[in-house]
Amino acid sequence: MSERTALTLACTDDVHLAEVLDRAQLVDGSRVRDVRSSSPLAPSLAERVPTRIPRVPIFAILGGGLGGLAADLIASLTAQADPMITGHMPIVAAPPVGIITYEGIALGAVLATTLGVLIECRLPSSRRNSEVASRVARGELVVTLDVPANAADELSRLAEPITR
Amino acid sequence: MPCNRCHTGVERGPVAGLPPVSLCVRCHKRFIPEHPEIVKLVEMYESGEPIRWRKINAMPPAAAVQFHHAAHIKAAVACETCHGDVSNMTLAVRVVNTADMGWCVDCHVENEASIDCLTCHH
Amino acid sequence: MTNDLQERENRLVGRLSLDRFRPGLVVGAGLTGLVALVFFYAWGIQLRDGIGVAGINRPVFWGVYITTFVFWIGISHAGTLISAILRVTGAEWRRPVTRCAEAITLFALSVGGLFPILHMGRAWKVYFMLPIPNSRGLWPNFRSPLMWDAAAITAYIVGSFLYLSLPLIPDMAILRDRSKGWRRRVFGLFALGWQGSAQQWRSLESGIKVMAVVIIPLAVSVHTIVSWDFAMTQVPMWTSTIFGPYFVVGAIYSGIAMLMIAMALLRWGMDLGDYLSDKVFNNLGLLFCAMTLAWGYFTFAEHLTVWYANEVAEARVLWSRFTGKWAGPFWTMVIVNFVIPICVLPFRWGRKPLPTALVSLGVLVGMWLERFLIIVPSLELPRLAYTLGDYTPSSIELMVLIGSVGLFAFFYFAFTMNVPIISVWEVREGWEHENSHSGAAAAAAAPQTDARTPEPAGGGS
Amino acid sequence: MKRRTFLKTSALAAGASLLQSCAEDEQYLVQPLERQPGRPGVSRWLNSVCGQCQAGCGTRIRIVDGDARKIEGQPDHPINHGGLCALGQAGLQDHYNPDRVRTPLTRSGSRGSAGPLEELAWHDGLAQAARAIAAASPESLYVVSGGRSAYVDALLARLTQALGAAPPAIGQVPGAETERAALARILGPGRALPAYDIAAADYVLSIGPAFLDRGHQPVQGTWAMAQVRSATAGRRGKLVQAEARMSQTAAFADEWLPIRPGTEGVLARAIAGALAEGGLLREGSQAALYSQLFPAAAPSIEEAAATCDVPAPTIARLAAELGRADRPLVLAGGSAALTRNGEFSTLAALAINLLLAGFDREGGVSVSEPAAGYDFRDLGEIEAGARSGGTYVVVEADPVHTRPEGRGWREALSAAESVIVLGSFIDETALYADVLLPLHSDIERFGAVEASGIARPTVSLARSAVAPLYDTRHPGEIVLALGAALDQRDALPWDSFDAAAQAAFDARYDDGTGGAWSQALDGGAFQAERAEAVLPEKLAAFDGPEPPASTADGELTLVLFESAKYGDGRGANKPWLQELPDTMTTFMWSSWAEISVADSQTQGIRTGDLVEIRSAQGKITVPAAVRPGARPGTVAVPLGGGYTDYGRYAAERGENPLALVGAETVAGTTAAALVGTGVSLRRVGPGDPAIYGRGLRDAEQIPTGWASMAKGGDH
Amino acid sequence: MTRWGMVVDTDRCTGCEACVVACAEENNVQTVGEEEAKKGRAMHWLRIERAVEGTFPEVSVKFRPVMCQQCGEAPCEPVCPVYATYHTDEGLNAMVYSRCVGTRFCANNCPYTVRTFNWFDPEFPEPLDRQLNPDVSVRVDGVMEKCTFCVQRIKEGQRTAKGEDRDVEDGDIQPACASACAAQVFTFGDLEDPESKAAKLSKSPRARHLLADLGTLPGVIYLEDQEWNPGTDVS
Repeated sequence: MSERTALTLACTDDVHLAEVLDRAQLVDGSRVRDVRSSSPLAPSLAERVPTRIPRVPIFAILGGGLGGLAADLIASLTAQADPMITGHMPIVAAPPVGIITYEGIALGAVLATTLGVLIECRLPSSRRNSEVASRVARGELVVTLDVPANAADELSRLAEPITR
Repeated sequence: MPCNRCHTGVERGPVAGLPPVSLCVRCHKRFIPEHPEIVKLVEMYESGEPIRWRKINAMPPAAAVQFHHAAHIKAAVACETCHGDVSNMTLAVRVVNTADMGWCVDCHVENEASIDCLTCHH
Repeated sequence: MTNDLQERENRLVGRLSLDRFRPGLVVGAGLTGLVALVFFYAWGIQLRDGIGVAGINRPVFWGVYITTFVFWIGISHAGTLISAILRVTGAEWRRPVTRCAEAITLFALSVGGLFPILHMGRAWKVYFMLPIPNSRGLWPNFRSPLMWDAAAITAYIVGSFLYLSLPLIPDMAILRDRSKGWRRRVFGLFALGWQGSAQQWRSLESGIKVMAVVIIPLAVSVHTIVSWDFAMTQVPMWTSTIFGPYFVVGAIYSGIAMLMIAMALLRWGMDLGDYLSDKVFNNLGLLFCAMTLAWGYFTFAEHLTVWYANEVAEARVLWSRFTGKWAGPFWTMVIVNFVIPICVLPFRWGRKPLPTALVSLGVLVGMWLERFLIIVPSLELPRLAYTLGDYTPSSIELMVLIGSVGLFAFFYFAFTMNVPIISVWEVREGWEHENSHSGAAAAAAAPQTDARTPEPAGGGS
Repeated sequence: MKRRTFLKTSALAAGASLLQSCAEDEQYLVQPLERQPGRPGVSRWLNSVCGQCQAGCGTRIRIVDGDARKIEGQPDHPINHGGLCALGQAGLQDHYNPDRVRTPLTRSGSRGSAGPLEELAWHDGLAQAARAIAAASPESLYVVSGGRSAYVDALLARLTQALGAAPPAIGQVPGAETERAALARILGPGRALPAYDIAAADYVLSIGPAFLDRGHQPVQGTWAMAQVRSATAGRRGKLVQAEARMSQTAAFADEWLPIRPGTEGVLARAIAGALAEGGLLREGSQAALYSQLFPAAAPSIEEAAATCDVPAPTIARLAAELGRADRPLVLAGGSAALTRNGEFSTLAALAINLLLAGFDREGGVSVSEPAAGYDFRDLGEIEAGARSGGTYVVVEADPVHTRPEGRGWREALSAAESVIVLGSFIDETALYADVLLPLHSDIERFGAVEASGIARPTVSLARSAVAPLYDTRHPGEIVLALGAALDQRDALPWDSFDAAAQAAFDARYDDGTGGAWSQALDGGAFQAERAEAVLPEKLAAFDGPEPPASTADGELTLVLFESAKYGDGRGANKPWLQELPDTMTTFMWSSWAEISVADSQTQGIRTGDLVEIRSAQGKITVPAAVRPGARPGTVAVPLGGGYTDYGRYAAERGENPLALVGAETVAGTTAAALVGTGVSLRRVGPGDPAIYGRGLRDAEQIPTGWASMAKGGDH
Repeated sequence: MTRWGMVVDTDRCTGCEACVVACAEENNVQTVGEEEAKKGRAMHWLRIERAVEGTFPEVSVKFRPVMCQQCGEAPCEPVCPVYATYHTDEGLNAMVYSRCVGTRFCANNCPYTVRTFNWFDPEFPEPLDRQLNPDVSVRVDGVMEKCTFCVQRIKEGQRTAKGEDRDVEDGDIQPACASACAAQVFTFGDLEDPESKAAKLSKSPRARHLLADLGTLPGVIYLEDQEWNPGTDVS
């Protein structure tokens, strides 16, 4: 198998990017690695870039469960730690504990969601490429292709390659 | 020398109390009368000037706590438990942080004394 | 097209102009900062002399402090809740609104959260209310609605902060890449090294969606629990089953009012008319109008039941509101909260920035009065008529009230100075959606790209 | 976290440097030189005698570490049976009052002003006092006593007698003079007070006296009414109160007759007539004596109804109930004795007991002999006499404040040659003192009080309960010392007050064994057998003025009364009592004017508004208390307000209603007429009095329900 | 098991207010002064309510001493976030000053408005401070307080009984108000001891709870006024 090369091209806009992707498809063995943009890609393009399904919802559910459990324990155990009778209420009264648990779930969920997002995005990270970044900031769409070396030049003609 | 020799109230009442200066003087006339502090004491007594003792184990007023000595003595709690070995102190120091309720509670729990808040706080 | 997209983004970032010194904002922050000092001054006096410097007495143990607490917590429902609802429903016009709304939430909560501490007789003992292990072996009493409050507000303030921060990351990246020197470093810090890869966008958006779903029930629970501080008691006209929804509706109502005012000020002060456009005002105005009706409905229901049942203790309170010493404030509330909005908001002209802002001002006053009228008359007229009270706020209480407004405004100014008050990437995404609606244009444009000659290699490097 | 640290942190945030950190709370134990009585921290209860009024209740003082902490009634004391009144409870604030006079003082400035007063050594003070007395001519030596202890007064009497001066004038419960006079008309000359056996009665008609508010025996009265009403007594007795003002007694009563002030006598006569005509006389009824006393035909029930403003059927029913009751009792005097025709009213009421066979029976009327046979006179006698110059010795009394403005005490004392005051506070009389000799408080002194107005002669005795706080003395000791200084040794041979008291006691009560005294001293009280009230064969017809003193048209009738918390004003310097919400009006820290709903509406007066009350004598401005229970046409104001000085708690609070009262006396006596002055009322403007439960406005009108939709429910 | 309670015979109350002073004296209740009193901040733990009915001349007044009702199911207790007020196993509605943070929620939720609050630190100008009861803590500013049934006297009574190896007998313990009252309006005792005077009186047909319909199950029982009935009264 001939050696491959990673090619980073800067496209001016969605249409241009779409065209590049079309071409890249014709080259067999070429793969789209990633597209960087200063705002989310249009759905039609996004689906052509291979991405994993984020596991953020799972984080949220787990976090909610943990938070709820913790809150429930705090509310019920502390009540039993010093069982003081107030207004003839049960020491561990279901409704208040329920309310505290509810808040615990919410708190756990939001925290876990944030954590999930950071993990899924590999943030915080220090990997920076000022060239790419400044182009993205200029509104260009930077696509990184994984193509056979021989196809590189041809594709490079479609859009301006970014040297690394 | 037993504490209650001078702190006479300790078995019968809420506070141990201090001896009247006359009592201190009566003994110290005989024991170490030349000790500068004792000389000062005798002078104060003769000049009829009462002494202001600094309270070492003072409860902070905001703690709103009532401590009954006699009850504890009756329960065979030694003075040293709270006051430390005063007899070997030249200057009395606070050995137990009386403001730390946890310390009281632990002791009450060990000895199965009441831990109802009102027992002390009223 | 991109260049045109980029043009628009440049213009927007220019308007936000975070790299320039803006006297308006600085002066605003300075002035409101001074007012905020009044808050701390008054609180200092109270801590030194005792809670007695407030006008509260027996039996009116709660007064302006709790009123203002409920008021700010209510305001906080502007942002997060509204923006969450709009995000979940995918309302396109939300895009420029969300951030300035969420900011309101965060700061209203921070200010409101101070009041429960401020109104305590011994604020320095506030840690008694935290579940931290201690030698006393004592814990807070989670059977108390105040502890529910503590839990709910904590969760809500954390949630709102994160919900505000997540969408901020890409904007920080944008600013980082657009600015130089120390600004670049600072923004870089907050951007967390965001690169805008497809994966990141996808994860971020799913995160925001999840968050939005979690935040809505949380926000609802917060003000419900605040209402339960009252509804759990035996106090006449407090122990009411509809207090939960009643308070939530009131909260959203006052929240929108505050948002309207903030938007109007931003629009004029920072020339953001193109983004906080009449369309936005119009849509939000419709929501505002709906809340007016909802609030009116709840208020009517609340008073009707008491009036009809005519139970002695509650009737006393009711009549002291209707015809008694509180008639003035009560009818003022009815007018500014219902009559005026209902005469203005249903009409298109009434949903323009200026009218809505004016209506909103009235609503803010009215909603504060509503909370005051829920708290004070009931406490003045306990069941045993022998200890009737009366209450007039003291100067300290009023200073705290005014100071808290200053504190909130100060936070908001400071935020606007340092953070894009409009979410740049979301707005841009909006524009793209607009374009991609005309997909044909894009297809037609495709062939031309053949002829495009690439710039000389390395031209960009 | 301490407030301090919290302040620091928040101060940081606020940048408020004005916050000072609180002082470190260090505690000290001051060690006494010699052993103190009692164990540290352990409470001892010692008997004492309440000296707040003349009643002589027995008290027990709780003492911890040498300080008195609590006053309570002696459980089995014959007078108060374990109870006390608010005034008595507050006795400790007499003892610990921050404004107490701590050393003898002498005046270097002009009289009538607080200063400058200079401290004085006791022997100098006594010498100065003795010199002044010696210098005075006997006929111009006026001795005035508050009458707190009969045994002190007895010593004063001996001193004046020895000096050849007039006997001491004793300040008394308002109306007492008249009650004495009335009783004398039935039992023949003497100075006994009528005493009532309320506890044993089953039907009590009180025409005038608010005997539960204050009066001769407030605590015993309260205890007695509990007996009358107690379910344990099988049948619950009834109390009917005929009084112009709704006092606490009237409120407590089963039935209240809001009678027109000054017409009590007419009601009494009508009831008597109804008893006689209704054939309701019982065995032992003294109908003959009654008709000798009142030869004229009794007014008909209808006439009386018209005069007294009490429905005729009510009068008839009362007569019937009285006639049928087992042990009916009619109380006389009190407010009825304070009108200008007070003697008639009191006598007429008292005389009903003749028809009820009420003298000398269980649950009836008997006499209370004046204490340990000494001679005294009424304050009025001094006021009536022409006074120029003169030397005044005032013992535990404040005539300047407690006597009507028209009695001219200020002028008299300003013009006096010298004024010697024995008292514990700088009250309005002390402001005129040349020498002020400070006294022990009740619990510091050897207590010896002979009760008045109680059926069985009773002496309360107790030793000093606590060591004196300051350089003060027992009034008795001072009198003895003065006697010695004036070399009246043979008149006052004792060298201590308790010796003198014992001599007086033994002279009257000792059965020869001498045990009574020591028993009483340990037990707290001695009680003798009931004094016989021997009815004479024949009675002289009453010749005093009968017609009620009516006030001019359009004017309101002023009713002055002793409130349960101020008394005649002595309670005004005690913070507990000042902050005590008056039971009927809930006023605190001020005096007030009770106005009827009707009168308030004509002038648009609301509770709390300031009203000006003006009489021929003067005017006062006090907050109004609109009361459903107030009788239209009357304005009731409590005594004891408006001190110019009497310590920080009393000074400048409310106003003194006696400024409205002139020199009018109760006809036939020298007693001041405190009820019946004609006054006019004017709303000055809104006021801001301290009222407990301030929402209570406009006679308890609170908006409820649909009715207030029309009315407008302002509370 | 003990349930401290008090029976109040309103038929005997003359409104003399000796109990009110006695309470302040026993429990170191601060005097707030005129200005504070005007604001409605008087601190009495015990008040004499007077109910006025009718219009002149048919006016009737009833007196009713009202103190903390020591509710069995107290509304004030559960709302406290820090357990500063709770229920003891002797049926007392306890108030722990040093735990109180001053949210004043309990006072709002007390249907009898018997709780009072220390708005400022108390002042006892020398030598009034020498009167203070050493068995009762002086409250600092910012804490709630209320009638405690004179818990210090209860503790003292129990300590004495324990010292003499016996149970507390009925009548051993008297709150300050009860011992001050000349009319014996108050009867204090253990409601669960069928032999106690208080328990017996609480069975009386005249026995009522204040605001009974709220179901707070007070430990204070009021005996209603009784009418004078000529039928039984006059022979």
